[in-house]
Amino acid sequence: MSEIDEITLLDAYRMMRTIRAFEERVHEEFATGEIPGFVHLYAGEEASATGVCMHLDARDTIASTHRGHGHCIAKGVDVKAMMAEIYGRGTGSCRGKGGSMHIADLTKGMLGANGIVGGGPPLICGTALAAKHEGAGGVGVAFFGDGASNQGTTLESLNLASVWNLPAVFVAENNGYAEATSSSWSVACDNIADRAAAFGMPGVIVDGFDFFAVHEAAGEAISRARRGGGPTLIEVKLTRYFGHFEGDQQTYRAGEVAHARENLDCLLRFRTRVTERDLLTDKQLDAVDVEVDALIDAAVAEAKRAPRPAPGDLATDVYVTY
Amino acid sequence: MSEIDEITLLDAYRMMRTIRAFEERVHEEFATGEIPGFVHLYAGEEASATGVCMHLDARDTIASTHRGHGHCIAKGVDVKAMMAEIYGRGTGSCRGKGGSMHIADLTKGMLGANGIVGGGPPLICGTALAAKHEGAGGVGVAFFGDGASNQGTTLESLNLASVWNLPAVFVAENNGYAEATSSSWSVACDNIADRAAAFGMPGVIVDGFDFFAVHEAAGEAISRARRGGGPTLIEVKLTRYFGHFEGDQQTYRAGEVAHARENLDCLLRFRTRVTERDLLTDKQLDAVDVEVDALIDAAVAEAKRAPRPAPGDLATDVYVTY
Amino acid sequence: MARTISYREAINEALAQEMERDPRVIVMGEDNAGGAGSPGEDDAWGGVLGVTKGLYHRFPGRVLDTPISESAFIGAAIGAATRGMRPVAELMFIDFMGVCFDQIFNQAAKFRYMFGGRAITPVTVRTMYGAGLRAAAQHSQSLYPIFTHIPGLKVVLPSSPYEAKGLMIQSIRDDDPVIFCEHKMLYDTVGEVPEESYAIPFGEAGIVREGGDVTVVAFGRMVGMAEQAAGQLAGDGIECEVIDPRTTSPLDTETILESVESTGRLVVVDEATPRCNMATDVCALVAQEAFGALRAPVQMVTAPHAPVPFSDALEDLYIPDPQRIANAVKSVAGWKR
Amino acid sequence: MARTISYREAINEALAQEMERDPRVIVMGEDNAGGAGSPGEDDAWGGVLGVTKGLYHRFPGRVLDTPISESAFIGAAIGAATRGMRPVAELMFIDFMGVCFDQIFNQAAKFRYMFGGRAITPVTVRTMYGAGLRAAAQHSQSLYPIFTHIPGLKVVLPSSPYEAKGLMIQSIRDDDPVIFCEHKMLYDTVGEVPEESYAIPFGEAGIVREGGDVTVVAFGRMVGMAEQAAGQLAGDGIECEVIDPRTTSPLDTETILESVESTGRLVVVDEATPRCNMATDVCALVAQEAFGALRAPVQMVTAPHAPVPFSDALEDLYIPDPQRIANAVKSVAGWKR
Ligand SMILES: Cc1ncc(C[n+]2csc(CCOP(=O)(O)OP(=O)(O)O)c2C)c(N)n1
Ligand SMILES: Cc1ncc(C[n+]2csc(CCOP(=O)(O)OP(=O)(O)O)c2C)c(N)n1
Ligand SMILES: [Mg+2]
Ligand SMILES: [Mg+2]
Repeated sequence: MSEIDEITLLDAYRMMRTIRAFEERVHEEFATGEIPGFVHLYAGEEASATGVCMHLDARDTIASTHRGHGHCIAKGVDVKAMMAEIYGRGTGSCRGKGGSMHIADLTKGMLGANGIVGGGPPLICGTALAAKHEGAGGVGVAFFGDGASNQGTTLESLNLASVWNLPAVFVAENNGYAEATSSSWSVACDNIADRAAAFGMPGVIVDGFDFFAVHEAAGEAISRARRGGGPTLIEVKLTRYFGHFEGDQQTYRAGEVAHARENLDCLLRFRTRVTERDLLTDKQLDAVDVEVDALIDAAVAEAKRAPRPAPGDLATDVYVTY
Repeated sequence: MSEIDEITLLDAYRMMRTIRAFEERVHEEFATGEIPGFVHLYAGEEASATGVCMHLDARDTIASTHRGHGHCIAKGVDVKAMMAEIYGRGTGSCRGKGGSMHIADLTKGMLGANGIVGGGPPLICGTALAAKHEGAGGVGVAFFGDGASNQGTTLESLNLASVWNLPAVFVAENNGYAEATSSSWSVACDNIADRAAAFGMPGVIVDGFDFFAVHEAAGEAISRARRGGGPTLIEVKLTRYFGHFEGDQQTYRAGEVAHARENLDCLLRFRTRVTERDLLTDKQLDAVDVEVDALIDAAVAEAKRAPRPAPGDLATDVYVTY
Repeated sequence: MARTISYREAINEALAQEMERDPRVIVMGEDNAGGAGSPGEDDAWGGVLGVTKGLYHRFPGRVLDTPISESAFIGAAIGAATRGMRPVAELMFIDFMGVCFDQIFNQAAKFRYMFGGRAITPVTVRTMYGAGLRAAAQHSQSLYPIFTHIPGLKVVLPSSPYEAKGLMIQSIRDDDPVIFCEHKMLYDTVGEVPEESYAIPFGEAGIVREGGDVTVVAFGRMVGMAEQAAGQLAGDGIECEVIDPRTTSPLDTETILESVESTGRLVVVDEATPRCNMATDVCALVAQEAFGALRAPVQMVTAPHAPVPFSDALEDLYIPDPQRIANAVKSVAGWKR
Repeated sequence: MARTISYREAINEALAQEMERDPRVIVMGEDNAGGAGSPGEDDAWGGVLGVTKGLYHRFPGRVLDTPISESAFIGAAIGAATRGMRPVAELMFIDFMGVCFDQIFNQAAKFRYMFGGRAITPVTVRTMYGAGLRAAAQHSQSLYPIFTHIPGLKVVLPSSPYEAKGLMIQSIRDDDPVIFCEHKMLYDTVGEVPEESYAIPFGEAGIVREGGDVTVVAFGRMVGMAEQAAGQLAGDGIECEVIDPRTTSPLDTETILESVESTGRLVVVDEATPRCNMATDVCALVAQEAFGALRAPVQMVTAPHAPVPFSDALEDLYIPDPQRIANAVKSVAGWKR
């Protein structure tokens, strides 16, 4: 932990805090009825996206899931454009055509949230392949959930990545549930990380409430991938703070969330750790909070004011040429 | 081995010998140009289908692959109807509509050869589920190849079988190749059996040239399944004697086949073992050979004489009612 | 006795009645039993939109949860069907067909033919289709033309609670594989539904409105849109015959052709994208079989050749609506060579 | 300079020339490199029917073998395409689409739209379709109508070696995802093909025979069948205009409509099964857009609504042939109200 410098620590905190504030705010705004569609929030899982993406740069790509806001923010997608997208506005990341489940920014190496469970891992085999051909040390990271770890497309991607010796990292975010189905039931082995051996790659388990643990494990996997050492499967154990999607009453897991929020929360733990060890001050962190909250306020305000897509956009952007 | 009685041993020999004679004969007949389509021969792998299917009865089901003749014969599908099917005749198992890649007999619990790699394992989850609901101790067995062990549909079926605690057995027949692609390259772990752990089930490796080894391992897995103990993955290591399909020149594996035929052949090993231990006599076995050869001769002769399907059959059998 | 219930309730009731009647009927899908047994949860989810809710406790051991592995569990439903069960598997959104299509179209659909008529596979795949929920490109498609294309499948598109119940009962009893397509925007629509069990036969269209000027064939949710358009048009003196085929495979070609023989004019309304869809299917049928009666160009009212957009501003334009249908009807009603 | 080469060789040459020209082009598929490096094998397989043979040693590191996991490697091709590569992935038989369709239709096809126009995905999926090889129900389908249905995909059906080369070159250079459908029965057909590199634009039909009596639109292998039929019919005094659209998406509607405007008669020949296929697509188009010109019912010549049978006795009946096409043409040529 001592190797992480002050600026990096502040960046990490800002990233996690931005995700949290973004998600808490979308949760509130959704309740007003103004945000349409299916929205899956990432609050509680911030240390995962952040711990991984802090290691990534312009060479690198990530693929995400239906629960994609955190990954997008961590990979540098513009927060205001994201908010506008969630509101279905023409100023959104996808000009209002994608929505929460499809926020993407290819210029940032962010291949998209994905409405298909298990949709991302195959794509990351491809971006990792492209990175390998390019030879500049780029890596591809696929984020996916415990539920997705049972999908054949995910499993066969692990094998392909290994066979092709790709610079890829597979991050299984095990938040205990796929919708209302418990991962302890749906995943037939003890840990998702145990599946790594079936595909000839190392498997690692990390505490997803601990930024530092994620950061360290991801750092190792990513640098091995950059060096040509092949893929890794990292299982991050964590909890989502909201329902599967907005509207889910969560009757299936009474109490769990409150416990996690109070005792395990990644932001709280980060703050305690960095202030106790005098790496950052509460004042520094509070300043970030203020900055972030202002950014989110502005993002919401601008999104609400932004125009909807024009009728003429309906059937454009289907092809480059047709 | 001593538990296997004489009649069972003779049956096993007859089964293996029937498969061998069938396949050698199809190989010859294919060369004459009279057999149409893609034909994948099972010669060399007889101990696998036989060692497994000797344990099965009318409650039980199997699903097979493109290389399905051996599994069909071992599950009791009529050999003459099979041959007629391969010739595309109206008297065939599928009345000439299926051909080599789709021979089936649901009345025998044989769910079909299958032209789709990885097509069988999901289906066997279903027959095993039906058997479980029926409660009569039936099991489902999915045979598949090393190539198929990389297909997502196969992998996710292992998980489902485990999660549902199904009376299922997964038999991975690792003959070293998927077409011309070596399994040592395409399977990212050392043994396919290693994948069992990823899905919470036991994994076993057996020598596929040794009927007794297969028989024992399959017996354990099947009786555990019958008792409600859940699925098993068995990897059977073996070699196919002919090309991937008829017509394949096999330039990619010079010498391997001759070595296997001379030193490992399951029929030769079976004969040596049962005669050395005085379980069966050469005379008994020779009598089976004569019987089997006559059966195959008759099957080919009848197939050649049999009528093709009638034009009116073209669009029948699509639905039960429409 | 009929009472007013929703489309969702109608499907649920059909499932319950068939499960009651026939022990071979089982139900499976993601979160069909999800959450059951947890503290705080007194029922299972009954699927993401609750269509199978209430069945879990009522039919112990016959409502199965599944991991997210559609090939495996849809395949399992198919395999179980070959062994005499009558499984109803939920493919949550029809958009997810891409991860399990092989089991549906190469396995279930082809067994009977490939095996020379020696198989029956009475599986029902329930699935949710259609736009309108702001669910964007991967959760809003109307992919039934793809299933309709495949020989060996039957494809069902109930347009009302009454149809939903009767067609679901028929689907379960039918000996062929059935793709039962539920429109997500119809779940909360209500209508009169008999309490008793009844089956609506496949391949028999409903004539939801009679009229002599223009034949309007509409599918699923579009039936209601077409009825609205017909209502408006009646005010303008144009009488539409609105036909709801109920199933796209088999298709009741007779009712459609007969109607066109008398009206001479055809509009087909299909929520699917326009290429190789049901609109082309019905128009081509009529142009081949009833050309002599046609007195105007056929008209297709469909979604554009584009994925479903997220923004409400675009999605509302994407879905065929009564206005576009009325315009199409007017253009053929007034057509002169 | 043109010489006579086969359809297989034409595709191979197109791949080689594009790989030469553009280092971003890579090729992948099952056994594309299979067997390479084994003792006794001096080349790689180049795919199961050898279409990519010879490329492995010529372009080191750019011809990739794949495990049997179509979702993963087709998805990988798509992912690589988003990063500037121009991958050509082989889906061995089009029948196998069912295990990887999601990556094609929900990912590649929709990226551009879902991402608001901010993506290009220049991937080419080469795949083998069609009946005739006695390969039965799971290896003989003509599933291009399904791909044509999907907005965001381009679908290519070369009918000759000349088209195969030019359309493959265009496919690789095209910035959209392309499904390139090779008919397995055409691999050994030969024809004149220029040695130089050339691209045939998409959406521009070829008029392979001019004629004023009946418009015959045929796809892929059916183009040759239609030409044969047209040859026979010319003897009977019926002149067909045979149109080869080359691509089903985009479709050159203009050429088709113009032809029907002049002939007033249309026959469409499609090897696919009859529901929601290209025959319905083209017939519906014409019945909507050129109704005023139509002087007879449209006719569709297709496979039956059945899986492809194994036995040669049935398969030969299954595939549309010149005789059936000629009969259809005659029925519309002689049609009287
Ligand atoms: C192929 C497919 N099947 C099912 C779904 C519906 N679905 C969306 S999210 C989800 C649960 C995913 O669980 P997990 O992978 O654990 O991710 P989490 O939601 O917990 O982040 C399901 C079943 C889908 N989108 N795609
Ligand atoms: C989904 C799918 N992909 C590819 C193929 C083509 N194919 C048929 S058999 C085969 C090799 C199978 O290898 P393996 O599973 O090891 O079985 P084996 O042939 O060795 O018995 C391939 C690639 C197919 N039939 N289905
Ligand atoms: Mg989860
Ligand atoms: Mg093999």
